[in-house]
Amino acid sequence: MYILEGEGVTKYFGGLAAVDGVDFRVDQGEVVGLIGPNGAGKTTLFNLISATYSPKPGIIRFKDIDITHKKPYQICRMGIARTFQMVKIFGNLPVIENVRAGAFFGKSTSVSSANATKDSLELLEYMGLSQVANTPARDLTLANQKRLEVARALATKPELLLLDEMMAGLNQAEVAGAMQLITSIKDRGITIVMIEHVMKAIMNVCDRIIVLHHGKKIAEGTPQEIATSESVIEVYLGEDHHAGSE
Amino acid sequence: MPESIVNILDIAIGGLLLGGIYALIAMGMSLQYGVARVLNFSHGEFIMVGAFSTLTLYTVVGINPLICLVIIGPVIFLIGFLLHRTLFHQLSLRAPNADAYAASSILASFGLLFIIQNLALLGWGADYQAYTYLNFGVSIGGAIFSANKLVILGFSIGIGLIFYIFLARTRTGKGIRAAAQDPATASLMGVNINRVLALCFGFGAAMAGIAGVLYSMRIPLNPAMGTQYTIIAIIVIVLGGLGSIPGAFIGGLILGIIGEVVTSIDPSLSMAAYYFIFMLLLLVRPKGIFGK
Amino acid sequence: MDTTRFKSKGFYIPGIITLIIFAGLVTLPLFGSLYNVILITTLLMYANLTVSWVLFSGLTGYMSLATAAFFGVGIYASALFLPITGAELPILVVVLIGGLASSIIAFGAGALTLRLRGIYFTIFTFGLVVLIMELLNWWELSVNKILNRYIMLVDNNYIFYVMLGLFVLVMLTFFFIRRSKFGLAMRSIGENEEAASHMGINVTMVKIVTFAISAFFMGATGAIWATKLSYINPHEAFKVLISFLPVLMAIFGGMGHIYGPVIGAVIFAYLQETLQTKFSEIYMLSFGVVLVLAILYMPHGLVGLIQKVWRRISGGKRVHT
Amino acid sequence: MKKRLLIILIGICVVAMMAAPLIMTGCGEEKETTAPTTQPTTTVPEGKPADYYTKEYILIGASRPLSGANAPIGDAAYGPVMKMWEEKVNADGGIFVADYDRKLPIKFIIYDDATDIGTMVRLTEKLILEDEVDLLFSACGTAFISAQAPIANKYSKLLITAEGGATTMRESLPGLPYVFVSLPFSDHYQLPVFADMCAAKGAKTAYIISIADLHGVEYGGVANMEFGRVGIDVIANKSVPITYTDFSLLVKEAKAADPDVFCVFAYPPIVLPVTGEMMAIGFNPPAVIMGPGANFGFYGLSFGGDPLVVEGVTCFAAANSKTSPEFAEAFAALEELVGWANLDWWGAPYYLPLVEIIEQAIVATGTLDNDVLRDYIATHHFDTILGDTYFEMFGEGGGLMVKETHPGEIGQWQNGIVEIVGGGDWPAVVLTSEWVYPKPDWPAP
Amino acid sequence: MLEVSNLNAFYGNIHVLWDISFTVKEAEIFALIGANGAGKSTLLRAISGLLLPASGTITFLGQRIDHLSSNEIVELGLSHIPEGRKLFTEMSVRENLEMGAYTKPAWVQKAETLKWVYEIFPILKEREKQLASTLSGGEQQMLAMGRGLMSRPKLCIIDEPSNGLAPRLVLEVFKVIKSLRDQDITILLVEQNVKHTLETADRACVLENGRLALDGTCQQLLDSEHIRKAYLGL
Repeated sequence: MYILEGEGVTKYFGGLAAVDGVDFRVDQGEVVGLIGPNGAGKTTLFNLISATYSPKPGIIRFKDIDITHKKPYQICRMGIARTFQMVKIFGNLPVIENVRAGAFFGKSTSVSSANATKDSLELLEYMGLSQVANTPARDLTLANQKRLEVARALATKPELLLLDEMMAGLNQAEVAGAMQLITSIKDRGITIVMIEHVMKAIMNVCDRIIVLHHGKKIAEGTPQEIATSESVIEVYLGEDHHAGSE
Repeated sequence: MPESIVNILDIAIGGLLLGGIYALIAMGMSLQYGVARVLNFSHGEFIMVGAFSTLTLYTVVGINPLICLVIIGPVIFLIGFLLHRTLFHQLSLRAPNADAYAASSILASFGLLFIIQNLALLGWGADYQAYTYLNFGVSIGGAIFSANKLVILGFSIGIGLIFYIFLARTRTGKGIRAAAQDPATASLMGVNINRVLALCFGFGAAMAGIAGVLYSMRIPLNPAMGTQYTIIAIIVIVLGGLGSIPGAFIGGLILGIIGEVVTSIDPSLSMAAYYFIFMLLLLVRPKGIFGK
Repeated sequence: MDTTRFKSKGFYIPGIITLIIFAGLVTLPLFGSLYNVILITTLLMYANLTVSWVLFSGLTGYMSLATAAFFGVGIYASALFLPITGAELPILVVVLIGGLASSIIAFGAGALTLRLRGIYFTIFTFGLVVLIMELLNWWELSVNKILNRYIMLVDNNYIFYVMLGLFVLVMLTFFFIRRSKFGLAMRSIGENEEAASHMGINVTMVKIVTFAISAFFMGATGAIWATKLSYINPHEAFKVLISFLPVLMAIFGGMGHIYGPVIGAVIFAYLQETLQTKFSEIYMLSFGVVLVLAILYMPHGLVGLIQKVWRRISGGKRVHT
Repeated sequence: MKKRLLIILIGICVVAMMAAPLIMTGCGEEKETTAPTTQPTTTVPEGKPADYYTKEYILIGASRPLSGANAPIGDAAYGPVMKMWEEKVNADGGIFVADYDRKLPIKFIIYDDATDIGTMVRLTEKLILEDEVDLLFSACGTAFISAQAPIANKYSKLLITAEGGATTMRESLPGLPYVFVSLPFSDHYQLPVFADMCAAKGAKTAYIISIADLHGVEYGGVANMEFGRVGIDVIANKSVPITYTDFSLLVKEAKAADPDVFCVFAYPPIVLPVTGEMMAIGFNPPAVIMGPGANFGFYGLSFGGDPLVVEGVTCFAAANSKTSPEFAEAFAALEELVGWANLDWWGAPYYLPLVEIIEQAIVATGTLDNDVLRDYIATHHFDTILGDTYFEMFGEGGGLMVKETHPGEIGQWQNGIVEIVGGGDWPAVVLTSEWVYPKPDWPAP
Repeated sequence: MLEVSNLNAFYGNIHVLWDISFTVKEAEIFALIGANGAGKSTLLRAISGLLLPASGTITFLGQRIDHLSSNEIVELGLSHIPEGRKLFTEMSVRENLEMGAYTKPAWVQKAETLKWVYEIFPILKEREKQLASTLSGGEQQMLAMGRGLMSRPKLCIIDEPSNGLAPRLVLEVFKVIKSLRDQDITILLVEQNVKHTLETADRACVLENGRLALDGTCQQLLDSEHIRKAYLGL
């Protein structure tokens, strides 16, 4: 059983196919990277998995359950959490409330207020955000806002976590921290699918990489396979075989 | 001609004429919303001011209402321009985001409604006043329509066309269109956004004023009359797609025809029909008939 | 803002003040003049509408102009069930009916419209008021052939207590919702609806339920308010201005704090009364000017202003709010 | 810590807000109770009111639509009558009140209800409870009076109403002993008289447009009945929403129906455009009755500034300058105050006697006690501008100015003024001209 | 030509740019590179007047421009071709170009300029009457650049021109940029495509987390260990 599986997932905007017949499979416990040039359809694919849109045509299954026509909140309660390319934190709420919101609603079973608070404080500790627990989220640095988004997603106790460009805009040290974080989340037994442009992170963290281009899947494989794949180099890495940042 | 054809003509042409009035009322509001992003609830008050000014100029000074257009239009334009430069510009500076500006500008325009209405009350008094102009019948294919209505439709089309050409052809017009689509990029092209927004607010106000000048030939005036036209304008611009000027024009015509058809069936349902269509459209096609 | 929940000590003093105010209000008819009771009933009516409005719009960020519709439905409930002769239902039951009828309409309207965003939602709710009014007018005129309805006059003190009771209820609801899981969901929606839905919040359900709760209080307030009017018709029951006043009052008071809308409503309504009686010739003018100035210079309302002044006094140190 | 202080501050503000009115009234009450003690040397004579020495004027309160939709109505007729009376009485030194053994000038408190019933109700209670007015003058419009009447009644305040009358109000009068209605309304001899007039001229068909509110529904309904009584066939009875603005199609349909009598029971925003449209398309039925609105000077001036244009339009009207020398004087005075455009030949003749009735009742009873005044007005005849004026009482309830005091019911524009052309055959009726039927053509543009 | 010194800027409450200083010399291609979110676009917005800097100065042709509005800055001869093209999608290709010549001096000679732009981008002439929204991605980028040139700029800021373009088109775009430099138009280029950029530009600086990390000639940067590791993946 795959934890996540897509068959012929397609999404048109106007007349244009943003995602075009993509098949994908994600195993339990894997870290899968999703790469491709801007406009390749990576975020759209995330939006399809997390039910912002419904694929048409195409089927998406989560642990063998068809989730093609579910609503975002149902998807979340089933155990898929996500972050956003442009951070979408609740800026005017204190950091702790952001996480508590995730803790409260992420699961279909009801959570007591005390438990939600306890879990949230633990998560903030884990993410290194305890000092700013009562600060309005909008006052955090970008790196911390991104961590907060991850914390909020983790608060929903997901089995699958979708990370959308988590490293974008982070400096070297922060990228290193984020990579560590991803590894440690993986160690908690959470499967991760991540969109990322920072190649160093992708190459080091991912077990497997899927490459999208113009909405189509053009390659899939281990980081080594991808780094040497002719077609990937052609469209993405640059024609002279160097893994340049796009 | 057989009577039924005359009747259909009555409804069809009558609807167009009524629609011409609605279009005139709505175009200015559409412009103000489409470019300046102000849903101006005091729009009707500008109509009222235009109408009262005409009445005063015509009955006291003896200036022909059509000449009043040339006087009142620019004056109200200036008022609108300055209002945007001061009040709404300040609001936009203070608003943290577009939604906050939308809300605060609605409320400010509501405040303006009160202020203008009270000033009119102090200046012109509360009583009904009216005059009529060009109030004689003109026959179109056997159906008779009052001349002032034809004049209003003419001006409505004329103003719509002139403005359309202005937007399509002139430098400022293109600047306005660009600003409506993407203010930041337009300013990168050299468009002085603040000036263009104020211009548009002024043009919108002037159109309301002109609508008031023209419509005052037909209706009795009092300071509280504006609100119902604001509501009609809102219906029309939703019908035509918020912010679209051709939409407002055609939306006005469509509403006019709907109005005449419903009136011919049961006049007491006419206003309810307007609101019903308007809300149905909002649900089915919030972007309006012509929205993309 | 809501950090107080972790410091329960902070509740004593405001709690005591609230109790004192409450005690003062409960005993008002004993020591206040009858007109004071009437005036404060009016202020409470506005406070009820404003807090109900903030309950939905303030928290979720959807600006509703449907207040007059729900208020009017409440008024009409009274007109139907508390006629001047032959009223058979107890007043409190009618108040309940008014509230329920409003929330049913809100539930339906909400299910239809809450997918509209921003200005479209606002315009729709605005249209709802006039549509209900026109349809009702048509119905009364063509079907019932009754346009004017007389409502039983009720003792002013009784109205006051019902209004006060509703006020306490709406405040408690607001207070507990704000502090509850549900309130957190609403504020999440207000902050970022998309993120909220991806965190397991059933945004549609939360919005509709809140819309209905807020409409309940508006309707109930309308139902008891109607007994003061003694006579209504559709045009008088559904006044568009009633849709705008709570918005203005909430902004005037400031929505950042639970007391903001109450203070806004009370001061605003009192100001309105003063202007109408002391400067009746220029009532609208001064009202409009106050409105524009308030929007321009008090973006966070009276409470924001007080907080700002307070910060100045307390040595200019920044306080996180 | 600071947050807590802040909350306290806010709390104090709320308390202050709540307490402010209490303190203010507290002070007010104090002043009033201490007032007599400031004159310790004199005690109030037996049987005289407590403010025997301190009363400065007769306080009259009214909640009027100074702004909003009803402002034009409130500003046109009744307001000026009040103003005129105030000037006249005060120039004379006031009204002699026996209770005080001296003349007391009158003073008005007028609040703006902004054409809102809720506000009007509250302001009425403020006038009664807070300002303690001696007399309450009526609000404007049938709906508003309908709401005000039960309240005046509840506080035992005499309420002689002006701009409003309806069969529904008459129905509720038996339960409202303090309420007196002066303005005639649909079946109160206006439409019966008009129907008889039409029948006498041989009219066969009628077409009715009425506004979709209380006024329109009632007039439309009664007209239906009355035309039926005299054998006139009502072809259509169309009702239009208050906010509707274009009447071309309606007028055309009416024209196509070719009625003998065309009725428009609506307000000026409808009456004026309908008239304009009739002129434009040349719809000229033998009889055209319109109102309220056509009974004002401005109606005549609205179509090119010359009232000759509306020659032959019929309206509701009670009296004009020709009715009597008193009316000539009164209309001249009113014209000076508000201009010819705001003269009202229907309302003013009934508002003018109201103040006379009140004044005479005060002088006769020597008191401002509303119960005494009410009983006096209920049981006495008055000599007013209308002549012998009195109210028909409904059992223990309120009163309705009887038709016998009406100088006329129906008016018609003739030679630029409204002539009184119809009014039954009761004693007070003074017709100033013959009803012209069919009406002359509209003048060519 | 353009001098930025000690520039600080905020986005809401977030401090985005920290003490940025650099200069662009006449008739060169100066590149600004850095990761997504490093603050490049914010810097450009500050230069072209869309964002008011908190402190620091920006001088263009000897004139302080940090408190001018963007329309005034365009008139001085600084054109900003924004990221994501930002075309006026409801206008035709030609109208978009005309918008580029909105400033009064440029408007007068727009016919002439148009010819020149059509020479650089012949495809735009073919598409003249089409709505901008109907163009392909590459054509849209060309239109955006053409529009930016219509104001006859002395300095052209180009933000992420290769974004979302196929490799063949990327090369094309860089060729055009070089040819502009050869026509004495100074270019301030912002790119994520570090390799291409450094091969095209004369000098460059690197923005990291809102701070200037490195600057120098392109060759220096290409040789720098930091760049090779962080941006070229070598």
